[in-house]
Amino acid sequence: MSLTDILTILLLSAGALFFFAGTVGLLRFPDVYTRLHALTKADNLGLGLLLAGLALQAESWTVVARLLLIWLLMLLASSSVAHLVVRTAHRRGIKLWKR
Amino acid sequence: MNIAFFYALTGIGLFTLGLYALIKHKHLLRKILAINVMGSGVLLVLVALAARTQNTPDPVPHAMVITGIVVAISATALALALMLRLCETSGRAELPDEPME
Amino acid sequence: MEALTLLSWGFDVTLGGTLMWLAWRTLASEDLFKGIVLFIAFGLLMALAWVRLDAPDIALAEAAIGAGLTGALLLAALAKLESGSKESQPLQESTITKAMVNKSDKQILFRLLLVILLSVFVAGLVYVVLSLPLQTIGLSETVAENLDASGVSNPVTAVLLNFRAYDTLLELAVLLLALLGIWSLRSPSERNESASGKVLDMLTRLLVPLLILVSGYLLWVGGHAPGGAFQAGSVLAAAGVLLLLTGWRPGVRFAGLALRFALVMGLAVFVIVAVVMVLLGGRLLEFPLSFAGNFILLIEAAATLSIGITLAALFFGTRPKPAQSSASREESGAQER
Amino acid sequence: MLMQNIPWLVMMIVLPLVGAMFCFLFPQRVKLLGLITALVIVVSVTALASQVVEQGALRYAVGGWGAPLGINLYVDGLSLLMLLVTALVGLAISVYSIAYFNQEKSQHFWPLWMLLWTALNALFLSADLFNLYVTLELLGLSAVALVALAGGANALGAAMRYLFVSLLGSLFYLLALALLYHSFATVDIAILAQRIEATPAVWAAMALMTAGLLLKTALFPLHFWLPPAHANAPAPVSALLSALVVKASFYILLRLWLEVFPLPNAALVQFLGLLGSGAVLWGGVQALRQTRLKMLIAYSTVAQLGYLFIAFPLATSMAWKGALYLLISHALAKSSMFLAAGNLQLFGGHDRITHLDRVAQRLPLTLAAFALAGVSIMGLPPSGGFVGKWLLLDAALRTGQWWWAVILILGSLLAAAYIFKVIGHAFTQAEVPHEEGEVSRMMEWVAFVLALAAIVLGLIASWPLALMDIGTPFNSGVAQ
Repeated sequence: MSLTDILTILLLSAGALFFFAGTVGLLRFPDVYTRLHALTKADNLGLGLLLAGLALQAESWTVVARLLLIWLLMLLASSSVAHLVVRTAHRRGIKLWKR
Repeated sequence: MNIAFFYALTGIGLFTLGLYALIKHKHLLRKILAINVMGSGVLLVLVALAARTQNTPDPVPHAMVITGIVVAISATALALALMLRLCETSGRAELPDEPME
Repeated sequence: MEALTLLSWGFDVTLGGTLMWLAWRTLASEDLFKGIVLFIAFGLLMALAWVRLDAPDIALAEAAIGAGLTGALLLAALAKLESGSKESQPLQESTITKAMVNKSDKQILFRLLLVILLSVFVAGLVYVVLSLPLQTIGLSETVAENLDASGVSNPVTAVLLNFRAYDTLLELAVLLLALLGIWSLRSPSERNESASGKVLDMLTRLLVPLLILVSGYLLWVGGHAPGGAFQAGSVLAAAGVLLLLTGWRPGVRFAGLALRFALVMGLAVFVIVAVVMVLLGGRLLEFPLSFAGNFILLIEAAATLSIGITLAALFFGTRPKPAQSSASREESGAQER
Repeated sequence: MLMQNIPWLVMMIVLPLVGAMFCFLFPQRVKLLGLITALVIVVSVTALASQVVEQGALRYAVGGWGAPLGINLYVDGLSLLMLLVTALVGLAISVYSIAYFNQEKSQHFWPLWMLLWTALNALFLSADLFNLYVTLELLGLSAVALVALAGGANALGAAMRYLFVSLLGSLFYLLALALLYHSFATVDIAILAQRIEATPAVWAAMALMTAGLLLKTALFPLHFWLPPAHANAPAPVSALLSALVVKASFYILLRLWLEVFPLPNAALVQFLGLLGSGAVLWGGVQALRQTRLKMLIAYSTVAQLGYLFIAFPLATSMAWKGALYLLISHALAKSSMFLAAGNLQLFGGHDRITHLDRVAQRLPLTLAAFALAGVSIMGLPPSGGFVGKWLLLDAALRTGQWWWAVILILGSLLAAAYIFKVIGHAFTQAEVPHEEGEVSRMMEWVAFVLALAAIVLGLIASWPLALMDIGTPFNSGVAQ
């Protein structure tokens, strides 16, 4: 179990933890706005850690470049999709949750 | 009972689930979903059993399944367009009640 | 490594179980929108199952076509369904099922009978599948032997575009047929998209060039690694769908014959190459050994373009409105019955 | 000489496909292109027929790879006759459709019709189970799109139900194909026939495939989708469906039961015969009760399909030839009937049988066509239907299963009843209150020529029967 393997396991489990946090946020939060907030934050970071862990195992630099491209695409897509969902929700008049 | 048979049984399960839903539901969109689930089930059976070969899995079922997926989306697209047209003319998203047998 | 097989078994059981559970939730959910969203998730998990079964080509196709495009088609259809029913009469699908809550016992009996019948059906199938031999060689060896004569090194592409190319030819006809059927249902009408915000425009402006690049990459890589015409075509279709969502419409010149020609090109190139082989004395779809790779790439390139445009047109739903000038010429030609 | 070395097998598939693409590309000249393609296909069928008669059954490896890996095309007497009847009926329907559809509908009809013709030709030529699946899908989707062309609410409802039935049948077929492929590592019919043995997988595959194909052939308990689909479709499309599309899945079932599943199973075969006789009786009774002409003809199709399944329990080569003969003459007669019904509906604006007498006097040629076609459907002596029924009767009596003969005769009586119910209106005088829709002479002549062909088929019985023996498809069958 070389150093990189240990690092990979650490990164992957951290990533998994963030995904778990995102899912808990999705289930626990009261309205669409806070849920989206939780999801985009936690999942993007989780994915970043996951891909970092995988990048350590990659044989060549092109694979690392592709993993980075996946992460950038994911960031771009999830943030703009979150914006679109929130815009539609707002248009449909879903109120912000107040205590 | 290796991985091939396990996914083949999942495929059969999906097929039957879809068949039950196809018969039970009256709404056309649900029937179309049911047909898609059944299609995925059959394709899963086809590829799962291909994983029984030793090293590389048998590529012929893989090519068949890709053809199956494209045929499935063509059928789904036509079904959806037909359903929308039927809704416009008959106002209901269900099949007209059974004609006199 | 006992732990590894245990772990992989754990993964398989959860994946299989989640697939069944998702399928059941998709089909039994009371709200249609939830059903469709669950169906898209089901499609993505199916892609995972394909990867687990060593079928990366199918995983690509499933994710792009099975989950992505089918999901887009379903959501678009649901939106039109609800907007349609709101104007005529508020057909609330769920209220109808609630109204039938006191289902007559005939219906319960019918459902019970159906469940019993289906469980016998499943039991029979399970017994039959388990009776199949544990190990087989299938056709993988024959494919491996003829692989170098096929002009490509990816066995699935070899089967799809050389050994069983005739199936793929007919399948392109099925795709074209679906579009013809949809266009015959409705006269060309202007589909007005809701005003897309700046964010969607920006996203599209960034993603579409990248999608076209990825589509070209998938087309090229199909020769020696998972990829190929259908996967590349569906990525191109995703770019088309994104463009259509932002309200982009094909230019006036492009809406008539040029669009029809682009749609038919994949099938046309396939048939032309096949017939040329027959004229040169070979058999239908028999590629000469030295040029097999180039011919396959040529066919795949044309097929990718046609598949991409056809799938995007399937999403669009009706024929694009031909410009007034050409429309009046076409209409004048029509003698009303 | 030139005619011989062109592989007409290939032209049969490529020509309609190219025709479909041209019809789609140039909608202004779609009628001309469609007619040219139809004529060229008929020419290539006759060339193929001469080639097959000369060289016997042909096997053609697409792509040059050969059976287990590649796909084989195979043509013998059985598929040649199906191709010939498809070409004949197809040409008649093409000529009829030129006058029937306006320019706007034609732009949609012709490409769909050409793709359906491609599917039919490819299906009758294919010797590969998965290839048959793709042709079945192409056939089903194009038939559904053509039914929906009529545009009314009940046409769309019928098309929707037809689509679900077609997809369900194809899924059963595909599941059975998966079981067969994973038992014998091939989907080629000829190789499968050598490797087949009675494992549970084969029994399940046989049951699933038969169920799927019976659903698509609309045999008696599974016939619910056929009458609305065939009655509400435009006239040339209903002629097409009843004459050719429904027969294609029967052809596959016949091919499978003759070559792939020749396991001796008296129970299943008797069951099919039972369903067939149920179809004959139920279809006949329902046809009698119909008030709309096209529904009557559609139920007549359900009944006539029943006859074809009565050949299964008889299972001698004479019985199979009788069923095939019945199939061909039904294709000609039924398409002529639907075209005649289309003329009557176009002229009178409705197809209620009770008010038919106003229309019948104005269209003598159409009613003559209907009557001639009725002669073949009833199976009266000079017609092809008579030859088919005679062969079935002879086989039934020869194998001592006399009860099938009783069913055949009862069916003929029922057929006579519902045909005369319609023709009777030709003799009652009635004035013509409504303004007539104009029906072109060409449409009437097409219906008449088709009906005449069904009659002539009975007179030249020896030639098709000889043709059926090429490649001996029948005696390798389930002959006890």
